[in-house]
Amino acid sequence: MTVARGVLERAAVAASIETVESLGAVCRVSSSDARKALVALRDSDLAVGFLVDLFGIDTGEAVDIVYHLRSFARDEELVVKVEHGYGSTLESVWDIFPAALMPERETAELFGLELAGHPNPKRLLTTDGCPPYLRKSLVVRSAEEVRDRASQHVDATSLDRTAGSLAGGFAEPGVAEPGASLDATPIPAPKPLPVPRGLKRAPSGVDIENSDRLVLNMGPQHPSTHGVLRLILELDGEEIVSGEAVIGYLHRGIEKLAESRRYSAVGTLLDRGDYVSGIHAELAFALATEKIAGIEVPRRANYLRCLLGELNRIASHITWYGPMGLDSGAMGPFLYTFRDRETILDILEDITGQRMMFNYVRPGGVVNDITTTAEAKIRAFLDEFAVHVDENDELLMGNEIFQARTQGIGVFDRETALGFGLTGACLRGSGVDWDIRRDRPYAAYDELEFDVPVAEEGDVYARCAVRLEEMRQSARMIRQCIEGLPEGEHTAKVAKVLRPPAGEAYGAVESPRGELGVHLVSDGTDSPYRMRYRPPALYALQAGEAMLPGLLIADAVVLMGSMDLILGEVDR
Amino acid sequence: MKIYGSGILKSMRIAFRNMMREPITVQYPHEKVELPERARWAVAMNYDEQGDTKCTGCIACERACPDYIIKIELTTAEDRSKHIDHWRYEIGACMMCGLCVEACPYDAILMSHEYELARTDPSLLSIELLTDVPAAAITRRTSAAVPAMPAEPPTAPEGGAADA
Amino acid sequence: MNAWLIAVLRFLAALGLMLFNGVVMIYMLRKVLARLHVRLGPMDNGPHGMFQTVFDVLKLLTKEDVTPRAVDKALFFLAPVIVFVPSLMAYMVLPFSRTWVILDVPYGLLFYFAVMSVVPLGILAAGWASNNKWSFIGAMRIVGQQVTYEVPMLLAALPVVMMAGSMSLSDIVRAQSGTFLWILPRWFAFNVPALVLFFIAGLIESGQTPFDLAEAESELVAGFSTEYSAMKFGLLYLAEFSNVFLFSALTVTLFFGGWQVPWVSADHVQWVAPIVFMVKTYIGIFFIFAIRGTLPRIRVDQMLATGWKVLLPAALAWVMVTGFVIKVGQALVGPR
Amino acid sequence: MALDKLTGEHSAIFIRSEQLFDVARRKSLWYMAFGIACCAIEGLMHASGPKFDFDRMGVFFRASPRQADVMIVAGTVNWKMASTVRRLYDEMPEPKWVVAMGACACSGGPFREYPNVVMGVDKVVPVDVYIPGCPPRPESVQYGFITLMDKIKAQTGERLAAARHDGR
Repeated sequence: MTVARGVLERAAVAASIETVESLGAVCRVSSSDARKALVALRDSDLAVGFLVDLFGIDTGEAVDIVYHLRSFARDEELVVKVEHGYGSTLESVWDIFPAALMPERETAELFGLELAGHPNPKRLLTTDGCPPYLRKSLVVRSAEEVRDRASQHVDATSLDRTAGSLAGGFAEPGVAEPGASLDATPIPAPKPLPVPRGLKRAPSGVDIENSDRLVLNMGPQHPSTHGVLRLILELDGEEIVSGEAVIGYLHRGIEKLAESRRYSAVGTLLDRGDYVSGIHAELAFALATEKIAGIEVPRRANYLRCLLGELNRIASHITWYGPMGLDSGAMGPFLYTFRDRETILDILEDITGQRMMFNYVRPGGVVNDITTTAEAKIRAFLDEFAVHVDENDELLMGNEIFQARTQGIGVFDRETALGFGLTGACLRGSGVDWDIRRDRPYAAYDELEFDVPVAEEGDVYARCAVRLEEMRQSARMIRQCIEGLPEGEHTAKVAKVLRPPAGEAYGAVESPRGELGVHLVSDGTDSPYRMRYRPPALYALQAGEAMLPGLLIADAVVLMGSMDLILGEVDR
Repeated sequence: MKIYGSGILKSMRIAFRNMMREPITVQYPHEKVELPERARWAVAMNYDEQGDTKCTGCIACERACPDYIIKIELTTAEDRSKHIDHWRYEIGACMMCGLCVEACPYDAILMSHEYELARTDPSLLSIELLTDVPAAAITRRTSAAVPAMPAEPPTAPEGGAADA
Repeated sequence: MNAWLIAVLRFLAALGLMLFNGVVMIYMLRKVLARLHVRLGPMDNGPHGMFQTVFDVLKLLTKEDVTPRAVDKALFFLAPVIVFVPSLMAYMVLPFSRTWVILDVPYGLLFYFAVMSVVPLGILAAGWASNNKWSFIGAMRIVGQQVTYEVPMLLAALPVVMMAGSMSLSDIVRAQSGTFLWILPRWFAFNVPALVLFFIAGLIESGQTPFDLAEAESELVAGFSTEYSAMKFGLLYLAEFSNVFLFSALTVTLFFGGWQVPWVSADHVQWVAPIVFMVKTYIGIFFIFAIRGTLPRIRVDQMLATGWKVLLPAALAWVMVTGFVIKVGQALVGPR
Repeated sequence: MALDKLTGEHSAIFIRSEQLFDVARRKSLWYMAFGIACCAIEGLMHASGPKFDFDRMGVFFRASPRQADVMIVAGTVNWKMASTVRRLYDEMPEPKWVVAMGACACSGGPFREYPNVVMGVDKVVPVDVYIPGCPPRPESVQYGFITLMDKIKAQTGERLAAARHDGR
């Protein structure tokens, strides 16, 4: 904290710094000094080279833009808050932290700010004409309104076919035109990071009628975009000249709706955010709530959280591995691994009650204790899985065709991976040894033994190899959890309608896709004031987008597959 | 030395090995998977031995539901006994999270194992579980016998932080 | 009997066989893939789902035949026919037994290659006429695929021609009768490199995994057939399976003794010969489908590299080696 | 005139052949692989996976809408997505059916408070079968398809009855 103060003083930035227990050092700087402060913090000996998250909080009078930074070198967290008036201009920091590219667009549109200095300052999640949803003044539909389905009249034939198109956007005067090159608005950056070629020019700016190139629209309905991702590719032959990811086809306001849910019910929304690994999202929220409310979680509950989390991690990695096989054209891996996933879902249903939307981890512990039948099923599964995982390894990873398809494709070096805010297996595939389970232990992970697989190459194959090894490690942890499950309560005593004191906290877990964080602001009522969901898949997506130029269509499919995108999480 | 193509042959071997394994398919309409006890599907009414509803009309479930899918319409008589006119359940929007069952202090509703819910008529997306029945008296509480269910009435622990 | 009537009957026999094969093979594909993937496959419609494909065809017959506004109408209608007819013609030269061959031409192998090289033209037409970017990319890939497989495939078949001394498929089958080294059947399959090269080139030709680039589902939605619906799509689909059958039948003819049963004189198997031929062909199809259900797809540039940098030189080299061995053999033991 | 009575759209022969073809339509429902959200994992991936195996019932996936009979809307439709859903529906050839899978597609589900979410996909395309559940089990989806098959059968029955009535 004192270091941060010194750095900011040297850069002549006026800042007030306080330490929030569950968050780290919080610096508040003025909006004119924000870029200077961030550059200073990045290049100083504090070396905060990693933007964890960027989001806004509507305080009622203004919008606080929060830059959550991390220094891997000093293992420190730092939060920079900048106040912006409604409708004011948010100056882009993407040239300082490329990870800010998409979160900035999202924050600007959802809080009704203007975006300056951004290479692609368009709406990200919503269509033109949508109000800034995350403003506190905008209220969601009331109970009466949602019960009355008939009230919403839509003439299906008159649907605007261009809704969701890229025309328009933030076309206010003074802001760069959509697709305008970055060079038009030069921003002095002291240490430029490697700028990916694709960012210079977005394909939506290409004049299709008069171009020699083919502009291909991949998605939102496409067999291998894993949901409703839309990629606009500018092609020269089959080679991608530039590519742009368009998202928001699944934007359903999880962050907004959480503000009107009780603390015990927010988990139901988070389950549907990252819908293949619901336990992790629930856990991140529970951790944040427990930090604010100061709840001590029983040991057995921690073990159960780990157990279910790791089961869920295998299930989630399977939904990556199978479709990864499909993307590369192999049908077998998909069906062989889904056999295992069925077993896992069976176990999860036995313990939690549902196959995918568990609503199981709550602030204070877990809802139900483990059943005896589930225990037997887990043991049987582990024996079976040990055989299957080796088979799967050989089936795809050992296959020369798959190797030829994936090795050397979509390489992120260490710098780029950190710059784009990659976390999880994508980051470890690029040689950064960082795992929240080990480096910021939560639940019972400090008592479990496991290895963190790391690969140096940074290509698609490396990411696949890391994930496969993670499955083995998860199986190892599940065995430890089930053997060493301590006696005791499965939940702490928590009020039925939880009202944590006013405060702010950040809870992060290592979800199968990376660092899944929940930044929670409480105001003392029974529902959160603001809940920010840090989506690791969004950061993976923008990194993947930047990697598109120079690849072939087939590579693009494999690259996006290897980033393990879940669009529910990307769009929220 | 690794011969190019050996990986491909190994893949084929694994495929054929799997071919020898028994299919795990459950032929659904003809045979069904047994659901675990905790499985949560459509909300159903729990009745006591006489076949009367246990619902007292306390609307704890209606308030606990995050989706506003439960709507209980009550009329209160002069002797403060309640009469349930409609117990509306909008099955088409239910996410089967079980929060209503957790909230119910009288064990009056449960998550059934009924998952064959498909219907062709949109008006059936909203159904009534109870129509025009007298509500159970508050004195007949059965929750003490079911330790898994939280025992307090929903209005009791308002306020207070986690330590309450 | 009237020669014209015979010709028409023979043509109808080929057509019937082709349609029958298509229906059976689609059912077989679904069953084989299901068993490979620890599932059951079609079960409900008919005993073990046997009528499944029949229902599929009936349904496709009655679907709305969508012609998008922007397509090149003439080509859009013609393309399925251009794809369908060559594979029907290629059926004519297959020797099902010593006498059961619709058109016994002395250059049967050449006829096969000549006819089958028209198929990619039809697919190109389909992709171009659809006016759809996915179809177009699929069609472009088919062209690349054709220049990749044609030459290596011909060259890989050349050792067989040299060993049999004829280009007539019937002669090639006849040349594979008897045994050598006392027990082994005199199949050209023991010329292993030729078989492998021919098989790989054939997979490219019939567009099967790992070379199913033209309709790569995960990349190009449905490739060249994206805009086709109803029976036009049915024809394209049927032609694809018919090409697989043809390729498998040709492999059997060239390398596995055709309709002959090993160690049994050809005179004794006259009546079961067509059945033997079909069984052998379907075993080949089974392996092609097993590969389809397991292997990933190769990338388009890697396929071109495989064709030109691996298959072509290897096939050329093997032609020379085989020629040399045959010459040496003739010098040592004298001509057969 | 007489010929028209024999083979016209309301003739018994026409309806009889329709009935025959309806068996085929019922038994070969190819769906379009069009997953939007969570339901896609259960309804498309698991249902066609090894344990539940949609292929058994002749339900098979095609990637192109031109070759599909059924559209399973598996997930939340918001206003950005709505036009795409409508467009894909228009691209499918007749006869076509729509299955709204899950609470979100039926009525907006847990997210219907949010103004950006369409309260039920039936506001955008006509829906034949609604499958409640969040997400429904793969069996629920298979039961939904059985319901759809019954509906197709009933539709033809109605037309046949109408034709008989006309003929009289």
